[in-house]
Amino acid sequence: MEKLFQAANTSGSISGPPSAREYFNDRLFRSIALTSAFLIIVLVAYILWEIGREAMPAIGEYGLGFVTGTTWNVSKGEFGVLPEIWGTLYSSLLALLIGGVFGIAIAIFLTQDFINHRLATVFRTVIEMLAAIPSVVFGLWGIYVLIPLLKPGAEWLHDSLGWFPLFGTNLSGPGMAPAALVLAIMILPTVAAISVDAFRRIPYKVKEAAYGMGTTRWEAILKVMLPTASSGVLAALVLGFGRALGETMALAMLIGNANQISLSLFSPANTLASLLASNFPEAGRIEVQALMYAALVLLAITFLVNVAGLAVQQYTIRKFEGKK
Amino acid sequence: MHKASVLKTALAAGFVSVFALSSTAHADDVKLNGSGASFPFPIYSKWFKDFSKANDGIRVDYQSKGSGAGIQDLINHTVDFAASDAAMKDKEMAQVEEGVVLLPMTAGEVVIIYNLEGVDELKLPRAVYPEIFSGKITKWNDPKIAEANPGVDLPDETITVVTRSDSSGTSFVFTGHMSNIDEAFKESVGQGKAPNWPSASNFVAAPKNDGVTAQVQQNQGSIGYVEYGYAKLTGWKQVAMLENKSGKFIAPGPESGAAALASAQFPEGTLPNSDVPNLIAWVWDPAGEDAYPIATFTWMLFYKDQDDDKAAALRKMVAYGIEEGQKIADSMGYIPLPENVREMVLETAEYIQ
Amino acid sequence: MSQLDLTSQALDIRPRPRLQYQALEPRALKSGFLTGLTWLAALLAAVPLFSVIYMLLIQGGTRLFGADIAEVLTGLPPAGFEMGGGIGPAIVGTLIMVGIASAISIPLGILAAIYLGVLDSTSKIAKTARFLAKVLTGFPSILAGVFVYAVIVIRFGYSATAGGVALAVLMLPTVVLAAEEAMSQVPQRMKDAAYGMGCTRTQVIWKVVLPTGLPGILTGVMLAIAGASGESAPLLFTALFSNYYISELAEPTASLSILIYNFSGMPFQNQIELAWTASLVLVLIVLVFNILARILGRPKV
Amino acid sequence: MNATAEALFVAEPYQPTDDVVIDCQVDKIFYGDFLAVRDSTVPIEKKKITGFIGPSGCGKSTVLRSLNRMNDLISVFRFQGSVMYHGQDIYAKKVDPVVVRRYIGMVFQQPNPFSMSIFDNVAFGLRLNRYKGDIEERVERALQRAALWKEVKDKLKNSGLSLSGGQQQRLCIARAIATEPDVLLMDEPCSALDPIATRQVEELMLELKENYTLALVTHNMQQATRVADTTAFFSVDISQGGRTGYLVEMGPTRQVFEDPREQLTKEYISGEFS
Repeated sequence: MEKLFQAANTSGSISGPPSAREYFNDRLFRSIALTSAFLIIVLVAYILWEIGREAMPAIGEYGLGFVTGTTWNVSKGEFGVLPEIWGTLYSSLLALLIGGVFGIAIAIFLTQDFINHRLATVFRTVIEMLAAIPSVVFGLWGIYVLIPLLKPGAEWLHDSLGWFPLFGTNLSGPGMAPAALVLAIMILPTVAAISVDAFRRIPYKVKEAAYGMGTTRWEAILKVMLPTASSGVLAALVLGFGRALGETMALAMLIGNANQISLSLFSPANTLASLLASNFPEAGRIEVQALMYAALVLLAITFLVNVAGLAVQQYTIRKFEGKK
Repeated sequence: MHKASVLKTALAAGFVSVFALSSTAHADDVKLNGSGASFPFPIYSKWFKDFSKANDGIRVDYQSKGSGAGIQDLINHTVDFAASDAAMKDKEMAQVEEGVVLLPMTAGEVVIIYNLEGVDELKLPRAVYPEIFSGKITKWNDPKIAEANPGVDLPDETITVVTRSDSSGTSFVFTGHMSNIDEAFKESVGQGKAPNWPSASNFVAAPKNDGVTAQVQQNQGSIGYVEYGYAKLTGWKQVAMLENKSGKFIAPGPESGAAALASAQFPEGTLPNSDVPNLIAWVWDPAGEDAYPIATFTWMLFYKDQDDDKAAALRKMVAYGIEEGQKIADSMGYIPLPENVREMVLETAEYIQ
Repeated sequence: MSQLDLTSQALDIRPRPRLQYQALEPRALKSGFLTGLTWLAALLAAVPLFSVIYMLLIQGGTRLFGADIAEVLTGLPPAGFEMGGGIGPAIVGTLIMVGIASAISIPLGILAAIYLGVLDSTSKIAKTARFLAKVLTGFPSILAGVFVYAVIVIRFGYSATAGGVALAVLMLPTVVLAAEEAMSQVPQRMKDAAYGMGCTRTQVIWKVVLPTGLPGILTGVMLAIAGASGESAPLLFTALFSNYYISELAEPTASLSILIYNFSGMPFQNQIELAWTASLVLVLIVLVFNILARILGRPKV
Repeated sequence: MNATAEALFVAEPYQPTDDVVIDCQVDKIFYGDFLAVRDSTVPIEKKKITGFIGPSGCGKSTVLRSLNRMNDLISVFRFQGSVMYHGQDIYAKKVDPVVVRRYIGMVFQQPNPFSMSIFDNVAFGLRLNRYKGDIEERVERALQRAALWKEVKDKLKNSGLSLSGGQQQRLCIARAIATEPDVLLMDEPCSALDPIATRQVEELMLELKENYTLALVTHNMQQATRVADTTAFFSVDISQGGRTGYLVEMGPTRQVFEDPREQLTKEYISGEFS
């Protein structure tokens, strides 16, 4: 590149065109960034290829019956994951409902001046730390602390409101309720941490504008702050929900691992992820193929959930933030 | 600019430390890695720790993650030896070019534990417990149970049956025995590492022995099955006495276990298309007078031809397990191998070259 | 305020506005009620969180801060009936594998996030990569282990590196999505200022976008590290376990999460206690990472 | 609307008196398929202040930002015409906008200092261009020229964001002039400032005229009369099925304000429809 604007180097001008090295760095860095993004696509494609190849025989043999079947009988070679699909969705949705609401509530609590800044930072670090607690520990905590706590309440609810589908059966220890509650507690740190970031990124002048209009604290939060931070909060919910779908260890200990479909919060159930974790180590050749098929089903569910999440996100962004 | 450079130095430091570590290596000692069944994990890890202490040139590690995964590792050559409660199927043995040597290293019993207020002794006849575990009998005060336990006040409660949620060797042996003595059970649940337990609201499942024990301990009126060692070491008292083939109610223990194993006949001849003696034997329904009904061996799987220093180390390890290892078997809740079985194992171990 | 209508009447004949607090006014009531609800939600959420921490401290703390803290932190894992022993190799194994995973997933994740968030956020590649990253968040951890098993372990055997790679696969989506969110929130006017000064796009990123977005990026990195270090299922198929200190990266290694997985399933009191201690140590390690990252990432000025 | 029938109005070309640093001839500027600006020839004379005035949406900022290709950041931006700078058309294929922006500095409507110290903000351009000389001295001179030195000389380590609005804008000006750019573009620099700060920035512009060429967009006509040597008046043409900006008249400020050639300019100046 011959020296452009040579004449521009008038008397005092210090600026000059970027050096060849800077141009090289620029092109190099941008291509590295592009390849990294492309690598993610390659990685997911490779994972899908690896799992698909392994699951192909099972797909060929069971086809859609796999998704509607309800028995997982290794010796007879009958495999069906409908109960697990139901368990995954039901537990994750319950967890998202509870964990999401509490996560956002905590985010609001930490960022909208309910407590002083120093205390809020401590509380936030503790929350982020909790994301590290291994799910085995949550499982043990669930068995030894949560279930004994839930039992009396569950029995009372079952006896008095037995007719209501949500309390149809008696809690005999593990079941949907303890599993969903622990799952909610596990995704709480993820939802809260990212929502706190989203709230903290709202420019101060937006808060000033809201209070300037004479809003009460909560009109400001609900009508102005939450919508402005909506994309970040939604990203937090998507991440939290993703984590709930993929959770294995804690659920294997708390959900009761029974291939049943029931609305009752107290009946044992099963999820795809805990089915994988429980059966994989012992699985023989045919069962591995069926498990891989189950894995593909779980990925398909995550795929659909994210499509829905994206649509909701586009809707809120257009409605509240008006960009994109 | 200052902060961006901090980020760059952090990344560089990460890379440097990773590569520095990969350069240090010990040349001399032999490292043996094994994986597989979780049932013998406590005793194997004890043996290997003591064995490595005794022979500082050899380090042995074992990770329990399930017989199926152990067999898979052996086939994929990602380990030096494996362990399985269900030995190996002919199809699986064929997949190992180097040929396999299967040696029963220890044995154990599967016991039925329960949680009933004030019932310190529970006798379960042969006809009863398969029906409990297939969902036919659902009440504790069912006449069949009451008849075998006169004078015991059984509560009028549903039985919460706790089974294993993860597929395991323990389930394989437990359902194997019941399928042998009860045709109906064989049809409904069947034998397997992940049996098809009935999906009724009183059937729950939990992972691994500790999961089942925890559920039974937590829930009044529940019943479950775990390894004898587990019940013994956690000190759980309420263990059922089971009726054996000759009609006597036997409690689990080293003597009743050894009696069961004594009746095991090893098949003549060798493993399919190999000269290694076949040491796979099951005792689904031992006939012995005071034999405990549910007992089984568990096997270690070795490559028939292995590079020499590892082969020597493995033979030493097997010898240690047979001579020293059996002494602590009972204290850890396993059944010491009968004398005749020990000799056969030592002889067959020579095939590991 | 509601009965005061400022709009229609002429200024001088309007009633004098009552400025005092109107506690019973519907809007104030609603606001007060919601504030109470938030305090309740925060406390309700805090109860289980602190109960788990309390259980960790009671079960794990007694052993960790007991007589021989050195023995616990550096000793070798005990076998059956052995008393004492420690979790040394597991701590080293976890640190190494999380180190490897971070060395892979953080640079790759942030670079990809730069492309997604700043360089070309609406291109085909960007949209697909972002969407697939979201799908990857729901990826069950055991499958990351099985995937790395099929790709690496079958050829090279169990190793700490394979464990690191499996954790990297799990960390990547969180790093990418959190970093992208943080970077796309950097005010446009700051980027314009940098472009105005004649920065190339790379210089805009290194000199303005990364420094300004650093706190948000660090939150994402911290969450990823915290999540990965607690994973046990993937390590079962990649790093296996070892009762000794790791001497080379191509060798199986112990890890805190597998130690917890093994020991919590054993009938020996000593092992169960160590399982709780290992969980506490794991959480404390992540706390240290967290504080370090906060100090490193705090805007200097 | 009979827009297409009679020919579109095109301003009389302005005859520059001094030599021209940037000879900007805009035929058409599109955002996607929206015609934003048409037919605007605005030569920028050396060491003078050229003012751009006109109602909002008349494209004066778009034209200004085209002079240092800042609009390239908008993916759908398309420029037809030429901007000659030192005999070189900056929109030629092989011209790198980064180089253009190094020579032509810019100050934005919203003060946008970097989240760094005051010193680092001003030194940013020097370090970017790998200036080998004495940076402290250059920073001090830039801050003095930007009339900010006295207020910040003993708190250079503080964050640029901790200053007041007026101070921040002068910091951005100091940052821009630190590398002695050839031309300095200012896009409504005072719209976010109070009257006192506005006066300070205006006096600063008059001083900067000695060393630099300035182009200023403002919607404040008094400001144009106070500082601009030459003024270009833009207006909005709605006959093209949208709001398309175009140059109505350009000439010496006194002539444009006291005896404008075009009726449209007269009406705008007298404030009938501004």
